[in-house]
Amino acid sequence: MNGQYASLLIALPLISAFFVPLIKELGRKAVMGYLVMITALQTAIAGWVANEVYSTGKPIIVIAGGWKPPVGINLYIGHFAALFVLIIAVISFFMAIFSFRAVNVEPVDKYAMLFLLLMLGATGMIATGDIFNLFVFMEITAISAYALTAYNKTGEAAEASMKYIVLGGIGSSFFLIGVALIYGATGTLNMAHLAQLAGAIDPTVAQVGLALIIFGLAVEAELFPLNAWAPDAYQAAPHPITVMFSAFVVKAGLYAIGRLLYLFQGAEGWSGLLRLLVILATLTVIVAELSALRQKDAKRMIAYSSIGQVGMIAFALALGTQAGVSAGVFHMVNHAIVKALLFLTVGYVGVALGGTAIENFQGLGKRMPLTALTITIGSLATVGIPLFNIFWSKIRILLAGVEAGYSWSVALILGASVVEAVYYFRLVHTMWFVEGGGRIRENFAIGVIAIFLAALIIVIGVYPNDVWTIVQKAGQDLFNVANYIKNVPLMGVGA
Amino acid sequence: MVSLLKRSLAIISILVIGYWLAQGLAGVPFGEDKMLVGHYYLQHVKEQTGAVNAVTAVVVNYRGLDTLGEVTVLFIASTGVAALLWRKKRERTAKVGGSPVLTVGTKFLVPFVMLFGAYIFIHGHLTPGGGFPGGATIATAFLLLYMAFTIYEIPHKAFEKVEGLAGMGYVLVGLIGLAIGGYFLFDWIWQDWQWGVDNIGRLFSGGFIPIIYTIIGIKVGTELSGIVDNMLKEEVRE
Amino acid sequence: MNVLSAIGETLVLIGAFFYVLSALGLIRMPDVYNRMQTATKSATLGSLGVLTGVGLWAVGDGLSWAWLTKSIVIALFLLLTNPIAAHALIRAAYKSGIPLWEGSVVDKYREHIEAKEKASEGGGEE
Amino acid sequence: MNELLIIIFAPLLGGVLAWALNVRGIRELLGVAGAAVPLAYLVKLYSELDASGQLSHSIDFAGFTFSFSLTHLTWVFAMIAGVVGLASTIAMVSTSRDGYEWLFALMSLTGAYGVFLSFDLLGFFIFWELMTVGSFMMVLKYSRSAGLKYFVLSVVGAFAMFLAIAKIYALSGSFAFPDVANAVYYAMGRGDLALVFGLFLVAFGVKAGMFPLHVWAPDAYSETNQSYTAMFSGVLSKTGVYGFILIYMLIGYRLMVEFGAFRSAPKFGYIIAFLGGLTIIVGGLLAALQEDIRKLFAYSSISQIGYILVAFGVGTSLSIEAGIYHAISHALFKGLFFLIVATIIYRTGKTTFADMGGLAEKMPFTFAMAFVAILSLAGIPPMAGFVSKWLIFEAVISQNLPILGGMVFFGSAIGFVYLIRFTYAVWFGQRPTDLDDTKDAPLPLAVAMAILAIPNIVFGIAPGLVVKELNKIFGGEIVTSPTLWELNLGFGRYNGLLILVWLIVGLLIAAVIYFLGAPVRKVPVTDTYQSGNPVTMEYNLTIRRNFFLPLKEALAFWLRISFDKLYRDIGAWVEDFAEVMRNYVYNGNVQSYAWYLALILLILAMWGV
Amino acid sequence: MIGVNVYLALIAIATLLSMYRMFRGPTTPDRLVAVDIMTTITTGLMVLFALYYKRIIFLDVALVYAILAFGGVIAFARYLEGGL
Amino acid sequence: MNVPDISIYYFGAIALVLIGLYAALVKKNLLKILIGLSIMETGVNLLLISIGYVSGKSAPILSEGVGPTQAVDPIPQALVLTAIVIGVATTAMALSAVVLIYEKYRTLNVEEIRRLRG
Amino acid sequence: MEEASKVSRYLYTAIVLFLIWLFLTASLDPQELAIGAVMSIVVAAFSYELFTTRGLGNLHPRRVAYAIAYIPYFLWAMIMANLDVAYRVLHPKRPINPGIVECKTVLETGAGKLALANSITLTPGTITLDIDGDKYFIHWIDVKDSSVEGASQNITRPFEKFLKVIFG
Ligand code: NA
Ligand code: NA
Repeated sequence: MNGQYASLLIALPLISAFFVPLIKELGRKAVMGYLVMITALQTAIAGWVANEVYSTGKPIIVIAGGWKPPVGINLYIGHFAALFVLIIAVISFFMAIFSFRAVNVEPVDKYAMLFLLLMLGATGMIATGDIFNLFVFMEITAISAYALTAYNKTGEAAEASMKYIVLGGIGSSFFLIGVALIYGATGTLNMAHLAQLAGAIDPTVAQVGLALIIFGLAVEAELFPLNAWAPDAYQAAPHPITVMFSAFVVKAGLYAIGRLLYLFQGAEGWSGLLRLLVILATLTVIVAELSALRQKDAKRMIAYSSIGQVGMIAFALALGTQAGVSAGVFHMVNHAIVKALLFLTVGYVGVALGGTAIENFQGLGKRMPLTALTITIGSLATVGIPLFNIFWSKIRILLAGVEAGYSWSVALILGASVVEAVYYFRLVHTMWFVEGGGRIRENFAIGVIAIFLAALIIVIGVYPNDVWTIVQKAGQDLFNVANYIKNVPLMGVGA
Repeated sequence: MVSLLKRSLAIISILVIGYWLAQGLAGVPFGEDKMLVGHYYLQHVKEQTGAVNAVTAVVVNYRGLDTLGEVTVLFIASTGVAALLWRKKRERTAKVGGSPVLTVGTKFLVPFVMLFGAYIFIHGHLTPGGGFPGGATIATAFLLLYMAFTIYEIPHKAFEKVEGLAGMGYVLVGLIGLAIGGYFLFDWIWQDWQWGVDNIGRLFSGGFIPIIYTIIGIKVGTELSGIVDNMLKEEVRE
Repeated sequence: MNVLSAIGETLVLIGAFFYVLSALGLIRMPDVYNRMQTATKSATLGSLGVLTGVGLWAVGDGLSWAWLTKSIVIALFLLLTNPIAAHALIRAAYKSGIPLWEGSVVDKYREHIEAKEKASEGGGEE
Repeated sequence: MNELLIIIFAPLLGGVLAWALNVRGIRELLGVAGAAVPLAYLVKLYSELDASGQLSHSIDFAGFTFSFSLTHLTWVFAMIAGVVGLASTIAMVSTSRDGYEWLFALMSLTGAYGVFLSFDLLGFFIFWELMTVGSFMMVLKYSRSAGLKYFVLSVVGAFAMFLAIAKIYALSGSFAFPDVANAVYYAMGRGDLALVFGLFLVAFGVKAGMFPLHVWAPDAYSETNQSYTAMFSGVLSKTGVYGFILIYMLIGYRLMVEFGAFRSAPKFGYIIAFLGGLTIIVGGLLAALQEDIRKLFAYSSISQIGYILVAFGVGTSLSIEAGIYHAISHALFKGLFFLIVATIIYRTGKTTFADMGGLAEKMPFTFAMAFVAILSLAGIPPMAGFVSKWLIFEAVISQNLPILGGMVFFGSAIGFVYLIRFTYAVWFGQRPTDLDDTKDAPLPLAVAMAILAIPNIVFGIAPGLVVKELNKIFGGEIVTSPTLWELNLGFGRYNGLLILVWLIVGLLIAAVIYFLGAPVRKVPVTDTYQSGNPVTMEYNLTIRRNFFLPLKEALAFWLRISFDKLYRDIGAWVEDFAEVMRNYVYNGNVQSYAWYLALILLILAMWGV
Repeated sequence: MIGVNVYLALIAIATLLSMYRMFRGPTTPDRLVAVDIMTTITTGLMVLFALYYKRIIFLDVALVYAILAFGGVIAFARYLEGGL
Repeated sequence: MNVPDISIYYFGAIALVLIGLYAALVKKNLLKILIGLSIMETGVNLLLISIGYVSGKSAPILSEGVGPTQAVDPIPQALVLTAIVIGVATTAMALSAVVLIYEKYRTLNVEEIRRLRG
Repeated sequence: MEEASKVSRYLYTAIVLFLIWLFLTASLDPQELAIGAVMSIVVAAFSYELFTTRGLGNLHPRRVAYAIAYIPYFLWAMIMANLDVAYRVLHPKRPINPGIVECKTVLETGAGKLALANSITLTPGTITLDIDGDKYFIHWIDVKDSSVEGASQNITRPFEKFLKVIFG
């Protein structure tokens, strides 16, 4: 099959979202079923694309409109994008199933549309090879995220959404200023082309432009202190959406930071920016973990934990080494799985027991044993215990950190990890060793998903080799800019 | 006091930030020709897309994916607004009816405004118009109806469906391009069928631009009207 | 330079003059009602002048007739909408409680509204 | 599959199966098998090891190379794990009730094997973590606070170790011990070296229970299945001890070169030794003050580890060999003690002295085991404990380190103090009436105790057995052993057999006197006499209650200095700080958040221009 | 005769004057009237610009502007009197 | 410290951005903050357009005698079209969030809209 | 008030729209004409019910003639109005005497009322403030007669002659 058909990754969610108004009269079940079906289809396409990329070893360059870059916009579905598009699709598929049980607030047809478009946005962000197109997809992601954050229509939801909008709005404005500067200096928007020209950009323009671009993305990537919107949004959003936020929306932002950072590594002021990012990332980890420590709401607690992990990924990506990038990508994958599991199960507890306050978790081990077990697995994995997937990526990140000369930062991150260990310890203890209420029947489908994710955590934890091979390739994709430029069929324009 | 401090801090901050931005901007002097890809567009736009308006060619052809995204963004906004303001039962918030001057005036204006909206998106490849301003103009017609008549409501269901169909239409055009020309959003009408090649500068040219702009115009018109509709209603509690 | 352009330019000149006049009225009149009085009229006439003027001038300079027809469409549009807008604004001003200028001599509208309110109250009691 | 990997993973496999099947009977069988298989393999590999000197294996996994190696040194430590682990799991047949305990107990055993057999730092770290997790889960089930304390300190230790490992890795690009030692020796800077040493000290100190990082141990050792505690204290703490040997192996030379020696001990070793001495004293004193037998042995265990640290710190071949010997005997007698405690609790349900007494009569076998353990711990010949303590004492004295010598000596004295109380209060004297129908140890516990008691005696009588193995580690005659019974240090000798003979003679005489002497008269519990004062419960200084209260009062000032409390305060401070910080940073006001953005822009502006 | 730029300047002055009222107020309707007048004048300005650059395409822009501005003014007016 | 030499258009664009930012930093009323955001967006759009401008050249519509060499850069204009629509969409979303907030909190003061914190 | 047939109304709307299209494009290019026709027809379909009640009846020659005659009349009035404005604005003393008066109209159709109201607004010193049935409330910058009859005579009558015929 022609590689151009990878554009279905964009086309399918779009056309399906547009189709929803035509079936909304069929009722909630039909809409939700439709959502499951489309996400399954998307998973199939993403699977095909990933297989294509990994078996040929070459990226798929989707050329929109048949206009060769840099004249037209291209999608670059390399090892990274192929992997993450698949993750996005799979997680979305699971969350579509979860939505059946978790989303009862009307209007579900709107929910389904926004859901699909959130998925689309993240997919596009990861796939695109054009910096302004990245902005467009970022806004698709962000605006659907704004809407979904407020979807429950409570005061808190609206408040969270508003904070997200204000911060996201400021961020995207400055991002665009950065794009404007870089465009003004180069006359092109294509990423590969920009990478070619990066070294020749006027130093001041490069510094300011790149800093602004990274600043804008850092808001989406939840770097401290630009992440103040995140805990609120995570807490207020419908549970499946929280999963998507943590599993891939923030990852898309992180990816964008990583991608642009390395594309512009020829530009002036680059290493200074890296250093600043390392500092911010370290602070992100510390502040987030400390903030999670005494939370009374499990969902918010895990939200902070997620931010902490994100900080760690950002740290890895900002190290400027191949080892760091690969480790960061590995952590992205692992964190997507683990946090998907945690938010799924915690959200499910919220649905089943009417809230995610920590008290609701008392005696969960007896009340909802499967859920409690999977939460436990997720918690242990997050803490970074051996035989769970995160362990491998975490040590790789920290090793890479020390290797890159950031021992102090690694020490601080380790210190924060102690804190993380403590609050997860409390959660686990509350679930298993505190008395709670009576037994509750657990939902079959959600149980299957949870078990699948938990099994994945352990399988990767026990046998990380294959995944490591894959993420190494994905990391290469991100780090090796020369290869990136080579792979994009740039046509000559102008002189 | 706090407020004064805050204001002063804010002013100092924005001055520093502004100074920094200005430093960056000094590196891309105003009025200087900074085009690289832009030159290519200007040189080739007519023969490659059939559009006289290079901006349109960029919007619909060269950077069509952006525009598809842009359409999507607006769709998200309309959906999001509808989702947030959704209530079991809602009706118009208006308390005071419009005067006969306004109502009659609106009746006269609406057809004209609609026609002009259509004019704008149909001529998008020739003039500065396009789907978005055209759609916005059409939405203005509906806005006027809302202003004049306190009980007026757009036909929601039909509008939603039209909105969805238009969006699907856009993607379908892209997919037809994929099927015919091998690329998503490929302008097969111009590049494969070469319709209107001897018509450049006249209406029947520009490949699929008029089609896409018509779709966008309809979509934007219905979407913005939908947003207006949602904003002008409130919950009725029983 | 021909007759059409000359007429056109004259019209533009007149129109520009009325624009300025309109703005002056906006500044000089004592309250919103009187500002509206003066500004709307001259702005509309100014537009008529400038628009048809530009149309004629362009045609006179050898540009296409479309200049004239389009200008006329815009001019007609403004001719229709400006008074409507002015009317809507003055009504809004009145209904939002902006008092008439202290030098005003009569307010029939107030009497009318009060009478109407009384009538509807009476109707409610029946 | 490679035998080393079987040794390491057999327990975990057994544990996972036991947990998954969770059928009574099969569960126990699987669990014990999981602990027995490695032991069997260790025994089997003995001759191979003797022939080749080192058995190695390495695998590529997760993008890293993991090496495993069985050397004479690791064989000894693995054997400790094998024997004590087996005894402990057999005892668990009696005391454990669910699959959960089997899983995590055996997981920790796998961890311990992994730690001992790993020949690279990463594998070492991973198994270390695995071991910690397993043991932590065992504690968590019994007590939240003990679990949390253990957990936090372990995590701190593990992270310290990780940071050190990362530092080394950044330098050497490899985790393998030989590469590491090389890289450290040739390339590590002074500051990094000191840092790595400090980090290792913390990491291994926590696990070994070194003062002042010991605070987790008393709670954790007592708040879990006591059969498991045998393994916990007997095996797991030895991984910490083993870690100190690793310090010598990996960075010792460089440390010596860089920081030199104080007196005859290397300076860095003196730190270890001094902390070890403090550990002896603090552990011993606190052991004496306990009213709960579990706690008593927990502190006692800490105190005994102190000996090992002192020995390692002195840093001569002799002292290290002595330390390893003590590691062996400590595992044996402390494991035995905890099994005895397990038996007592299993049969009586009591844990404090106040509730016990006169059990010797009801539990003769257990008492006999206790007798062996007491002698061994107290360092009375001809038990293993005597030999190792004697070696340590000789090693310290021979290096002219009087302060350390004094500490070691004090430790022995205080050991007597608490052992006397245990001996009398539990086994002799008045028996509370509710203990009247107490039965002796159940079979599994009895077998388990026997497994540990026998080598206690054998290694005391025939120290040559041990010394022969230990000499192989150093590749020379560190301690000469003319016969199996004899040890010769050049400046001191020991003959286990001779002492045994004398002991038997002595016992015979004592027996004669006992049977010829006055008959024993039974008195009621209330028939006590104390300086004419009525006995109140508050100041009841019978041997079962507050026996060492005067000591406690004398030490009141020092007891107020509690590292436990210090850590708690730090924890509380961190929590309060976290709370204040998050309420301040995430204050809910979107405008503040906008200011954060502006702040970052400002920083970028300052940074860039 | 005089030339387009002079008219442009004249109209620009008118725009600025109406802007004064917009900022000055004092009431909301005052500002709105100013905005209304300003948009009308700006429409004229755009048309004149079209002539200045000799580009008819700007006439379309002017008409769109006039339509949107009218819609906006009406919306504000209706808002003021509670007609939304 | 040398004063950067930038054109009045850039200056205006930056000024708009900063005024918007100032509103977001200082104004307590949520709507005013959102207006600030809109002003920022406008500034950014103006900046984009200004960057594409080439002195003495005309709109890139190649009719009425304007050839490829007489036109300004069409790309920024296309980008701005997109950016404007995105701005509108954001504003619409923000306004509906504000409607919800006002419904639940009965205030638009950002200092009182902070149920989610810590 | 008679309502014309749907066809008549529809055709009228389409014709007017097509005329506007012609003005907008000012082109006789068959492509433009074709699309213009299509668009007029489509838009008319949506809007004819709003746009007219009388349909083709609006094109009665008498009405058209009056309408054409009204243009200069109205323009004249408007220019007068502006001179009046100029006088009041530029006069240093700002000679005004404002107030709201009531007028009555004989016009019945909405279109007629709108035309009247707009005419009033654009001519000397008056702005339509509100309409209620046949009552016009007018802000008059220089009130000369505050009675209904007097005001009507002054303000509405002059236009009604024409508008009555054009719009009915
Ligand atoms: Na266009
Ligand atoms: Na107007």
